[in-house]
Amino acid sequence: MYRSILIQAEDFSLDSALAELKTQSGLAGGLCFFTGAVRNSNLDEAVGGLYLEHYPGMTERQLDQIVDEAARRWQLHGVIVIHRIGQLMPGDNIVLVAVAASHRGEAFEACEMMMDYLKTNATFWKKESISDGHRWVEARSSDQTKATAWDA
Amino acid sequence: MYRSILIQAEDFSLDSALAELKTQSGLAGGLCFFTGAVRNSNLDEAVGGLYLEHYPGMTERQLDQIVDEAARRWQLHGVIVIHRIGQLMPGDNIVLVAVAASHRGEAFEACEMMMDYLKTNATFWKKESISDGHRWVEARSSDQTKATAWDA
Amino acid sequence: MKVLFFAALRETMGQSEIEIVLEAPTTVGALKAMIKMPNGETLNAASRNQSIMAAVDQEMVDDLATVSVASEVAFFPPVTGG
Amino acid sequence: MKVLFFAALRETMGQSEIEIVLEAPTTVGALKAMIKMPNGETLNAASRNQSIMAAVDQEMVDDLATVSVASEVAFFPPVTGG
Repeated sequence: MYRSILIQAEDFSLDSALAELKTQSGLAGGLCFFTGAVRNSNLDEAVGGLYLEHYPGMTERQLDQIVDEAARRWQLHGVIVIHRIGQLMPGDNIVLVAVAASHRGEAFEACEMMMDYLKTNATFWKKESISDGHRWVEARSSDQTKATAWDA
Repeated sequence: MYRSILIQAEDFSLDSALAELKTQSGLAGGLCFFTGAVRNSNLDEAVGGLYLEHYPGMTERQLDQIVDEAARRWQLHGVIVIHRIGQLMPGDNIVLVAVAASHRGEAFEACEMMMDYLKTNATFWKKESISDGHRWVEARSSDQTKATAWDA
Repeated sequence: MKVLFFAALRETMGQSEIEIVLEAPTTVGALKAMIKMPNGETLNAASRNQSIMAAVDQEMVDDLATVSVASEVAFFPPVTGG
Repeated sequence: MKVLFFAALRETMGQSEIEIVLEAPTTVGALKAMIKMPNGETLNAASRNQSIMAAVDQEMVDDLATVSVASEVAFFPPVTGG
Protein backbone atom coordinates (compact mmCIF):
# COMPACT_ATOMS: atom_id res chain seq x y z
CA MET A 1 0.00 0.00 0.00
CA TYR A 2 1.29 3.44 -0.96
CA ARG A 3 1.51 5.98 1.85
CA SER A 4 2.61 9.59 2.14
CA ILE A 5 2.54 11.58 5.38
CA LEU A 6 3.44 15.25 5.30
CA ILE A 7 3.48 17.98 7.92
CA GLN A 8 4.00 21.30 6.21
CA ALA A 9 3.29 25.03 6.34
CA GLU A 10 2.34 25.12 2.64
CA ASP A 11 -1.16 24.56 1.30
CA PHE A 12 -2.01 21.31 -0.49
CA SER A 13 -3.94 20.35 -3.60
CA LEU A 14 -6.66 17.71 -3.71
CA ASP A 15 -6.15 17.29 -7.44
CA SER A 16 -2.44 16.56 -6.87
CA ALA A 17 -3.33 14.07 -4.14
CA LEU A 18 -5.81 12.37 -6.49
CA ALA A 19 -3.21 12.18 -9.27
CA GLU A 20 -0.58 10.89 -6.83
CA LEU A 21 -2.90 8.14 -5.55
CA LYS A 22 -3.78 7.10 -9.10
CA THR A 23 -0.12 6.99 -10.17
CA GLN A 24 1.33 5.40 -7.05
CA SER A 25 -1.32 2.99 -5.92
CA GLY A 26 -2.86 1.48 -9.04
CA LEU A 27 -6.24 2.24 -10.50
CA ALA A 28 -8.47 2.06 -7.43
CA GLY A 29 -12.15 2.62 -8.15
CA GLY A 30 -13.00 4.59 -5.03
CA LEU A 31 -11.22 7.63 -3.63
CA CYS A 32 -12.36 9.45 -0.52
CA PHE A 33 -10.95 12.79 0.64
CA PHE A 34 -11.56 14.73 3.79
CA THR A 35 -10.43 18.32 4.19
CA GLY A 36 -10.73 20.35 7.36
CA ALA A 37 -10.72 24.12 6.93
CA VAL A 38 -10.37 27.03 9.35
CA ARG A 39 -13.80 28.33 10.33
CA ASN A 40 -14.42 32.02 10.95
CA SER A 41 -16.07 31.47 14.32
CA ASN A 42 -15.90 29.09 17.27
CA LEU A 43 -17.92 29.02 20.51
CA ASP A 44 -19.88 32.05 19.23
CA GLU A 45 -16.79 34.22 18.83
CA ALA A 46 -15.29 35.48 15.60
CA VAL A 47 -11.99 33.78 14.80
CA GLY A 48 -9.44 35.83 12.88
CA GLY A 49 -6.86 33.09 12.46
CA LEU A 50 -5.45 29.87 13.77
CA TYR A 51 -1.91 29.01 14.81
CA LEU A 52 -0.98 25.33 14.62
CA GLU A 53 1.80 23.94 16.81
CA HIS A 54 2.97 20.32 16.81
CA TYR A 55 5.51 17.95 18.37
CA PRO A 56 8.05 17.32 15.60
CA GLY A 57 8.96 13.65 15.38
CA MET A 58 6.15 12.36 17.53
CA THR A 59 3.46 13.71 15.21
CA GLU A 60 4.91 11.83 12.26
CA ARG A 61 5.09 8.64 14.34
CA GLN A 62 1.48 8.99 15.48
CA LEU A 63 0.23 9.61 11.93
CA ASP A 64 2.21 6.62 10.72
CA GLN A 65 0.57 4.43 13.35
CA ILE A 66 -2.86 5.74 12.38
CA VAL A 67 -2.21 4.77 8.75
CA ASP A 68 -0.95 1.35 9.93
CA GLU A 69 -4.20 0.80 11.79
CA ALA A 70 -6.30 1.73 8.75
CA ALA A 71 -4.22 -0.58 6.54
CA ARG A 72 -4.74 -3.38 9.06
CA ARG A 73 -8.52 -2.96 9.05
CA TRP A 74 -9.25 -2.36 5.38
CA GLN A 75 -7.92 -3.36 1.98
CA LEU A 76 -6.47 -0.04 0.85
CA HIS A 77 -4.42 0.91 -2.22
CA GLY A 78 -3.04 4.18 -0.94
CA VAL A 79 -3.25 6.82 1.78
CA ILE A 80 -2.09 10.43 1.82
CA VAL A 81 -2.15 12.49 5.01
CA ILE A 82 -1.14 16.15 4.92
CA HIS A 83 -1.44 18.40 7.97
CA ARG A 84 -0.50 22.06 7.92
CA ILE A 85 1.28 23.89 10.75
CA GLY A 86 1.96 27.55 11.49
CA GLN A 87 -0.33 30.54 10.97
CA LEU A 88 -3.56 29.94 9.03
CA MET A 89 -6.46 32.22 8.14
CA PRO A 90 -10.22 31.55 8.03
CA GLY A 91 -11.02 29.43 4.98
CA ASP A 92 -7.51 27.99 4.78
CA ASN A 93 -7.11 24.24 4.51
CA ILE A 94 -5.81 22.54 7.66
CA VAL A 95 -5.74 18.83 6.95
CA LEU A 96 -6.17 16.36 4.11
CA VAL A 97 -6.77 12.64 4.48
CA ALA A 98 -7.06 10.88 1.12
CA VAL A 99 -7.73 7.17 0.66
CA ALA A 100 -7.80 4.98 -2.43
CA ALA A 101 -9.58 1.62 -2.23
CA SER A 102 -11.27 -0.86 -4.54
CA HIS A 103 -14.58 -0.44 -2.75
CA ARG A 104 -16.07 2.90 -1.81
CA GLY A 105 -17.33 1.69 1.58
CA GLU A 106 -13.75 0.92 2.63
CA ALA A 107 -12.50 4.28 1.34
CA PHE A 108 -15.15 6.15 3.37
CA GLU A 109 -14.62 4.14 6.55
CA ALA A 110 -10.83 4.31 6.47
CA CYS A 111 -10.88 8.05 5.76
CA GLU A 112 -13.28 8.76 8.64
CA MET A 113 -11.41 6.51 11.08
CA MET A 114 -8.10 8.19 10.27
CA MET A 115 -9.66 11.64 10.82
CA ASP A 116 -11.18 10.52 14.13
CA TYR A 117 -7.86 9.06 15.32
CA LEU A 118 -5.92 12.07 14.08
CA LYS A 119 -8.18 14.39 16.10
CA THR A 120 -7.44 12.55 19.35
CA ASN A 121 -3.98 11.02 18.83
CA ALA A 122 -1.83 13.27 16.65
CA THR A 123 0.18 15.87 18.58
CA PHE A 124 -1.17 19.10 17.09
CA TRP A 125 -2.54 22.07 19.04
CA LYS A 126 -4.58 25.00 17.77
CA LYS A 127 -4.48 28.55 19.09
CA GLU A 128 -7.19 30.89 17.87
CA SER A 129 -6.97 34.64 17.35
CA ILE A 130 -10.09 36.25 18.81
CA SER A 131 -11.09 39.88 19.35
CA ASP A 132 -9.33 40.26 22.70
CA GLY A 133 -6.26 38.16 22.02
CA HIS A 134 -5.64 34.45 21.68
CA ARG A 135 -6.94 31.25 23.17
CA TRP A 136 -5.91 27.63 22.92
CA VAL A 137 -8.65 25.47 21.45
CA GLU A 138 -9.93 22.90 23.94
CA ALA A 139 -10.27 19.25 23.05
CA ARG A 140 -13.88 18.13 22.59
CA SER A 141 -15.20 15.07 24.34
CA SER A 142 -17.28 14.29 21.22
CA ASP A 143 -14.01 13.70 19.32
CA GLN A 144 -12.88 11.27 21.98
CA THR A 145 -16.23 9.48 21.78
CA LYS A 146 -15.97 9.16 17.98
CA ALA A 147 -12.41 7.82 18.14
CA THR A 148 -13.25 5.33 20.87
CA ALA A 149 -16.25 4.05 18.89
CA TRP A 150 -13.85 2.48 16.34
CA ASP A 151 -12.47 0.20 19.05
CA ALA A 152 -15.90 -1.21 19.94
CA MET B 1 -27.81 25.22 1.31
CA TYR B 2 -25.74 25.66 -1.84
CA ARG B 3 -26.10 22.97 -4.50
CA SER B 4 -24.65 22.33 -7.92
CA ILE B 5 -25.49 19.30 -10.06
CA LEU B 6 -23.65 18.82 -13.33
CA ILE B 7 -23.69 16.10 -15.97
CA GLN B 8 -20.85 16.68 -18.37
CA ALA B 9 -18.35 15.04 -20.71
CA GLU B 10 -15.49 17.17 -19.36
CA ASP B 11 -13.27 16.23 -16.44
CA PHE B 12 -13.69 18.02 -13.11
CA SER B 13 -11.34 19.44 -10.49
CA LEU B 14 -11.56 18.67 -6.77
CA ASP B 15 -9.68 21.87 -5.97
CA SER B 16 -12.27 23.89 -7.91
CA ALA B 17 -15.09 22.09 -6.10
CA LEU B 18 -13.41 22.82 -2.75
CA ALA B 19 -13.02 26.53 -3.64
CA GLU B 20 -16.63 26.67 -4.89
CA LEU B 21 -17.97 25.15 -1.67
CA LYS B 22 -15.92 27.56 0.43
CA THR B 23 -17.07 30.58 -1.57
CA GLN B 24 -20.70 29.63 -2.00
CA SER B 25 -21.60 27.90 1.21
CA GLY B 26 -19.79 29.74 3.99
CA LEU B 27 -16.78 28.55 5.90
CA ALA B 28 -17.74 25.00 6.79
CA GLY B 29 -15.16 23.15 8.86
CA GLY B 30 -15.57 19.73 7.26
CA LEU B 31 -15.47 18.87 3.58
CA CYS B 32 -15.80 15.33 2.27
CA PHE B 33 -15.21 14.33 -1.36
CA PHE B 34 -15.74 11.04 -3.10
CA THR B 35 -14.38 10.37 -6.56
CA GLY B 36 -15.04 7.24 -8.56
CA ALA B 37 -12.51 6.44 -11.26
CA VAL B 38 -12.45 3.99 -14.18
CA ARG B 39 -10.64 0.81 -13.18
CA ASN B 40 -8.50 -1.12 -15.67
CA SER B 41 -10.19 -4.43 -14.95
CA ASN B 42 -13.57 -5.82 -13.94
CA LEU B 43 -14.68 -9.39 -13.32
CA ASP B 44 -11.11 -10.54 -14.04
CA GLU B 45 -11.03 -9.02 -17.51
CA ALA B 46 -8.94 -6.11 -18.69
CA VAL B 47 -11.06 -3.03 -19.36
CA GLY B 48 -9.84 -0.67 -22.08
CA GLY B 49 -12.46 2.01 -21.58
CA LEU B 50 -15.93 2.84 -20.38
CA TYR B 51 -18.82 4.46 -22.22
CA LEU B 52 -21.36 6.25 -20.04
CA GLU B 53 -24.92 6.73 -21.25
CA HIS B 54 -27.67 8.51 -19.31
CA TYR B 55 -31.32 9.58 -19.51
CA PRO B 56 -31.18 13.35 -20.03
CA GLY B 57 -33.67 15.15 -17.84
CA MET B 58 -34.48 12.25 -15.59
CA THR B 59 -30.88 11.94 -14.38
CA GLU B 60 -30.83 15.58 -13.24
CA ARG B 61 -34.17 15.08 -11.44
CA GLN B 62 -32.94 11.97 -9.67
CA LEU B 63 -29.70 13.64 -8.57
CA ASP B 64 -31.69 16.63 -7.33
CA GLN B 65 -33.89 14.33 -5.24
CA ILE B 66 -30.82 12.59 -3.83
CA VAL B 67 -29.41 15.96 -2.73
CA ASP B 68 -32.84 16.86 -1.25
CA GLU B 69 -32.77 13.68 0.81
CA ALA B 70 -29.26 14.39 2.12
CA ALA B 71 -30.24 17.97 3.00
CA ARG B 72 -33.29 16.62 4.84
CA ARG B 73 -31.20 14.23 6.93
CA TRP B 74 -28.15 16.34 7.75
CA GLN B 75 -27.26 19.95 8.40
CA LEU B 76 -25.22 20.68 5.25
CA HIS B 77 -23.69 23.90 3.94
CA GLY B 78 -23.22 22.83 0.34
CA VAL B 79 -23.25 19.90 -2.07
CA ILE B 80 -21.67 19.49 -5.50
CA VAL B 81 -22.42 16.49 -7.68
CA ILE B 82 -20.65 16.07 -11.02
CA HIS B 83 -21.08 12.96 -13.17
CA ARG B 84 -19.30 12.48 -16.45
CA ILE B 85 -20.85 10.92 -19.56
CA GLY B 86 -19.46 9.67 -22.87
CA GLN B 87 -16.23 7.80 -23.52
CA LEU B 88 -13.79 7.48 -20.61
CA MET B 89 -10.43 5.71 -20.25
CA PRO B 90 -8.95 3.72 -17.35
CA GLY B 91 -7.92 6.12 -14.59
CA ASP B 92 -10.36 8.81 -15.71
CA ASN B 93 -12.63 10.37 -13.11
CA ILE B 94 -16.29 9.33 -13.38
CA VAL B 95 -18.10 11.00 -10.52
CA LEU B 96 -17.57 13.58 -7.81
CA VAL B 97 -19.77 14.04 -4.75
CA ALA B 98 -18.54 16.89 -2.52
CA VAL B 99 -20.16 17.91 0.75
CA ALA B 100 -19.47 20.83 3.11
CA ALA B 101 -20.77 20.60 6.68
CA SER B 102 -19.99 22.02 10.10
CA HIS B 103 -19.27 18.58 11.49
CA ARG B 104 -17.13 16.00 9.75
CA GLY B 105 -19.41 13.09 10.70
CA GLU B 106 -22.26 14.69 8.78
CA ALA B 107 -20.02 15.40 5.78
CA PHE B 108 -18.90 11.75 5.63
CA GLU B 109 -22.39 10.31 6.09
CA ALA B 110 -24.07 12.61 3.57
CA CYS B 111 -21.34 11.98 0.98
CA GLU B 112 -21.59 8.20 1.36
CA MET B 113 -25.40 8.20 1.30
CA MET B 114 -25.47 10.26 -1.88
CA MET B 115 -22.98 7.91 -3.55
CA ASP B 116 -25.03 4.87 -2.49
CA TYR B 117 -28.27 6.42 -3.77
CA LEU B 118 -26.61 7.62 -6.95
CA LYS B 119 -25.41 4.08 -7.68
CA THR B 120 -28.93 2.65 -7.52
CA ASN B 121 -31.19 5.58 -8.46
CA ALA B 122 -29.50 7.81 -11.00
CA THR B 123 -30.13 6.83 -14.63
CA PHE B 124 -26.59 6.16 -15.84
CA TRP B 125 -25.38 3.01 -17.60
CA LYS B 126 -21.82 1.85 -18.20
CA LYS B 127 -20.57 -0.11 -21.19
CA GLU B 128 -17.06 -1.55 -20.93
CA SER B 129 -14.59 -2.14 -23.74
CA ILE B 130 -13.03 -5.58 -23.26
CA SER B 131 -10.70 -7.66 -25.43
CA ASP B 132 -13.45 -9.21 -27.56
CA GLY B 133 -15.76 -6.23 -27.81
CA HIS B 134 -18.08 -4.50 -25.39
CA ARG B 135 -20.34 -5.44 -22.51
CA TRP B 136 -22.86 -3.55 -20.43
CA VAL B 137 -21.91 -3.47 -16.78
CA GLU B 138 -24.43 -5.33 -14.62
CA ALA B 139 -25.90 -3.78 -11.49
CA ARG B 140 -24.54 -5.28 -8.27
CA SER B 141 -26.85 -6.45 -5.54
CA SER B 142 -24.34 -5.17 -2.97
CA ASP B 143 -25.05 -1.62 -4.19
CA GLN B 144 -28.77 -2.18 -3.69
CA THR B 145 -28.08 -3.50 -0.19
CA LYS B 146 -26.00 -0.46 0.71
CA ALA B 147 -28.62 1.97 -0.58
CA THR B 148 -31.46 0.18 1.19
CA ALA B 149 -29.52 0.23 4.48
CA TRP B 150 -30.00 4.03 4.68
CA ASP B 151 -33.76 3.52 4.89
CA ALA B 152 -33.51 1.20 7.89
CA MET C 1 -47.13 9.08 -26.26
CA LYS C 2 -43.38 8.50 -26.34
CA VAL C 3 -41.53 5.38 -25.16
CA LEU C 4 -37.75 5.59 -24.63
CA PHE C 5 -35.23 2.77 -24.30
CA PHE C 6 -31.78 3.03 -22.78
CA ALA C 7 -28.52 1.09 -22.63
CA ALA C 8 -28.67 -2.69 -23.31
CA LEU C 9 -32.43 -2.51 -23.83
CA ARG C 10 -32.01 0.24 -26.43
CA GLU C 11 -29.58 -2.01 -28.29
CA THR C 12 -31.94 -5.00 -28.03
CA MET C 13 -34.84 -2.91 -29.32
CA GLY C 14 -32.66 -1.54 -32.11
CA GLN C 15 -34.03 1.94 -31.44
CA SER C 16 -34.01 4.52 -28.70
CA GLU C 17 -37.58 5.77 -29.06
CA ILE C 18 -41.00 4.72 -30.37
CA GLU C 19 -44.33 6.49 -30.59
CA ILE C 20 -47.47 4.74 -29.39
CA VAL C 21 -50.95 6.18 -29.74
CA LEU C 22 -52.99 5.36 -26.64
CA GLU C 23 -56.76 5.77 -26.81
CA ALA C 24 -57.10 5.77 -23.05
CA PRO C 25 -54.82 5.77 -20.01
CA THR C 26 -53.29 2.40 -19.21
CA THR C 27 -50.69 0.91 -16.88
CA VAL C 28 -46.97 0.32 -17.26
CA GLY C 29 -47.59 -3.44 -17.14
CA ALA C 30 -50.18 -3.26 -19.93
CA LEU C 31 -47.83 -1.11 -22.01
CA LYS C 32 -45.04 -3.70 -21.57
CA ALA C 33 -47.42 -6.35 -22.92
CA MET C 34 -48.03 -4.19 -26.04
CA ILE C 35 -44.37 -3.58 -26.95
CA LYS C 36 -42.61 -6.28 -28.93
CA MET C 37 -38.86 -6.76 -29.18
CA PRO C 38 -37.30 -7.66 -32.58
CA ASN C 39 -37.39 -11.37 -31.61
CA GLY C 40 -41.17 -11.15 -31.25
CA GLU C 41 -41.18 -11.41 -27.46
CA THR C 42 -43.07 -8.70 -25.57
CA LEU C 43 -41.28 -6.53 -23.02
CA ASN C 44 -43.54 -8.09 -20.45
CA ALA C 45 -42.37 -11.61 -21.31
CA ALA C 46 -38.72 -10.49 -21.47
CA SER C 47 -38.95 -8.96 -18.00
CA ARG C 48 -39.41 -12.43 -16.53
CA ASN C 49 -35.76 -13.19 -17.41
CA GLN C 50 -34.16 -9.80 -17.07
CA SER C 51 -34.75 -6.86 -14.83
CA ILE C 52 -36.46 -4.05 -16.76
CA MET C 53 -36.98 -0.79 -14.89
CA ALA C 54 -39.67 1.70 -15.87
CA ALA C 55 -40.09 5.45 -15.51
CA VAL C 56 -43.19 7.51 -16.23
CA ASP C 57 -42.57 11.20 -16.76
CA GLN C 58 -39.05 10.71 -15.42
CA GLU C 59 -40.06 9.13 -12.12
CA MET C 60 -39.18 5.53 -11.29
CA VAL C 61 -42.41 3.44 -11.15
CA ASP C 62 -43.63 -0.15 -11.00
CA ASP C 63 -45.95 -2.08 -13.35
CA LEU C 64 -49.10 -0.78 -11.65
CA ALA C 65 -48.33 2.87 -12.38
CA THR C 66 -50.69 4.78 -14.66
CA VAL C 67 -49.59 5.85 -18.14
CA SER C 68 -51.57 8.76 -19.60
CA VAL C 69 -51.99 9.33 -23.33
CA ALA C 70 -49.35 12.08 -23.15
CA SER C 71 -46.85 10.42 -20.79
CA GLU C 72 -43.15 10.01 -21.46
CA VAL C 73 -42.41 6.40 -20.55
CA ALA C 74 -38.93 4.89 -20.43
CA PHE C 75 -37.69 1.30 -20.04
CA PHE C 76 -34.12 0.44 -19.09
CA PRO C 77 -31.92 -2.05 -17.25
CA PRO C 78 -30.89 -1.45 -13.62
CA VAL C 79 -28.66 1.61 -13.47
CA THR C 80 -24.87 1.34 -13.14
CA GLY C 81 -23.55 4.88 -12.67
CA GLY C 82 -21.17 6.24 -10.07
CA MET D 1 17.12 13.62 30.31
CA LYS D 2 15.00 16.11 28.35
CA VAL D 3 11.47 17.25 29.22
CA LEU D 4 9.46 19.07 26.56
CA PHE D 5 6.33 21.17 26.97
CA PHE D 6 3.85 22.05 24.25
CA ALA D 7 1.00 24.48 23.57
CA ALA D 8 -0.76 26.03 26.60
CA LEU D 9 1.50 24.10 28.99
CA ARG D 10 4.61 25.44 27.24
CA GLU D 11 3.23 28.95 27.77
CA THR D 12 2.41 28.24 31.43
CA MET D 13 5.88 26.84 32.02
CA GLY D 14 7.45 29.79 30.25
CA GLN D 15 9.79 27.45 28.40
CA SER D 16 9.60 24.66 25.86
CA GLU D 17 12.29 22.39 27.28
CA ILE D 18 14.13 21.63 30.52
CA GLU D 19 16.95 19.26 31.39
CA ILE D 20 16.64 17.01 34.43
CA VAL D 21 19.41 14.74 35.66
CA LEU D 22 17.94 11.47 36.89
CA GLU D 23 20.12 9.21 39.03
CA ALA D 24 17.89 6.21 38.42
CA PRO D 25 14.87 5.32 36.27
CA THR D 26 11.59 6.65 37.63
CA THR D 27 7.95 6.94 36.56
CA VAL D 28 6.04 9.63 34.70
CA GLY D 29 3.99 10.28 37.85
CA ALA D 30 7.11 10.75 39.97
CA LEU D 31 8.60 13.06 37.34
CA LYS D 32 5.41 15.17 37.40
CA ALA D 33 5.81 15.53 41.17
CA MET D 34 9.37 16.83 40.65
CA ILE D 35 8.55 19.52 38.06
CA LYS D 36 7.32 22.86 39.36
CA MET D 37 5.40 25.44 37.39
CA PRO D 38 6.28 29.17 37.82
CA ASN D 39 3.46 29.51 40.40
CA GLY D 40 5.19 26.89 42.57
CA GLU D 41 2.63 24.15 41.92
CA THR D 42 3.97 20.80 40.71
CA LEU D 43 2.80 19.35 37.39
CA ASN D 44 1.31 16.55 39.42
CA ALA D 45 -0.83 18.93 41.46
CA ALA D 46 -1.80 20.91 38.34
CA SER D 47 -2.96 17.75 36.62
CA ARG D 48 -5.78 17.44 39.15
CA ASN D 49 -7.44 20.50 37.59
CA GLN D 50 -6.37 20.21 33.97
CA SER D 51 -5.74 17.31 31.68
CA ILE D 52 -1.99 16.88 31.12
CA MET D 53 -0.95 14.21 28.64
CA ALA D 54 2.47 12.57 28.71
CA ALA D 55 4.72 10.95 26.14
CA VAL D 56 7.91 9.00 26.73
CA ASP D 57 10.19 8.66 23.73
CA GLN D 58 7.34 9.95 21.57
CA GLU D 59 4.79 7.36 22.63
CA MET D 60 1.65 8.35 24.57
CA VAL D 61 1.85 6.92 28.12
CA ASP D 62 0.17 7.14 31.54
CA ASP D 63 1.63 8.06 34.93
CA LEU D 64 2.86 4.52 35.62
CA ALA D 65 5.15 4.44 32.59
CA THR D 66 8.88 4.15 33.18
CA VAL D 67 11.21 7.07 32.48
CA SER D 68 14.83 6.11 31.91
CA VAL D 69 17.75 8.44 32.59
CA ALA D 70 18.03 9.08 28.83
CA SER D 71 14.31 9.33 27.93
CA GLU D 72 12.72 12.17 26.02
CA VAL D 73 9.60 13.02 28.01
CA ALA D 74 6.93 15.46 26.89
CA PHE D 75 3.93 16.98 28.68
CA PHE D 76 1.09 18.68 26.84
CA PRO D 77 -2.67 19.38 26.87
CA PRO D 78 -5.10 17.12 24.98
CA VAL D 79 -4.43 17.44 21.25
CA THR D 80 -6.63 19.56 18.97
CA GLY D 81 -5.42 18.96 15.42
CA GLY D 82 -7.41 18.06 12.34
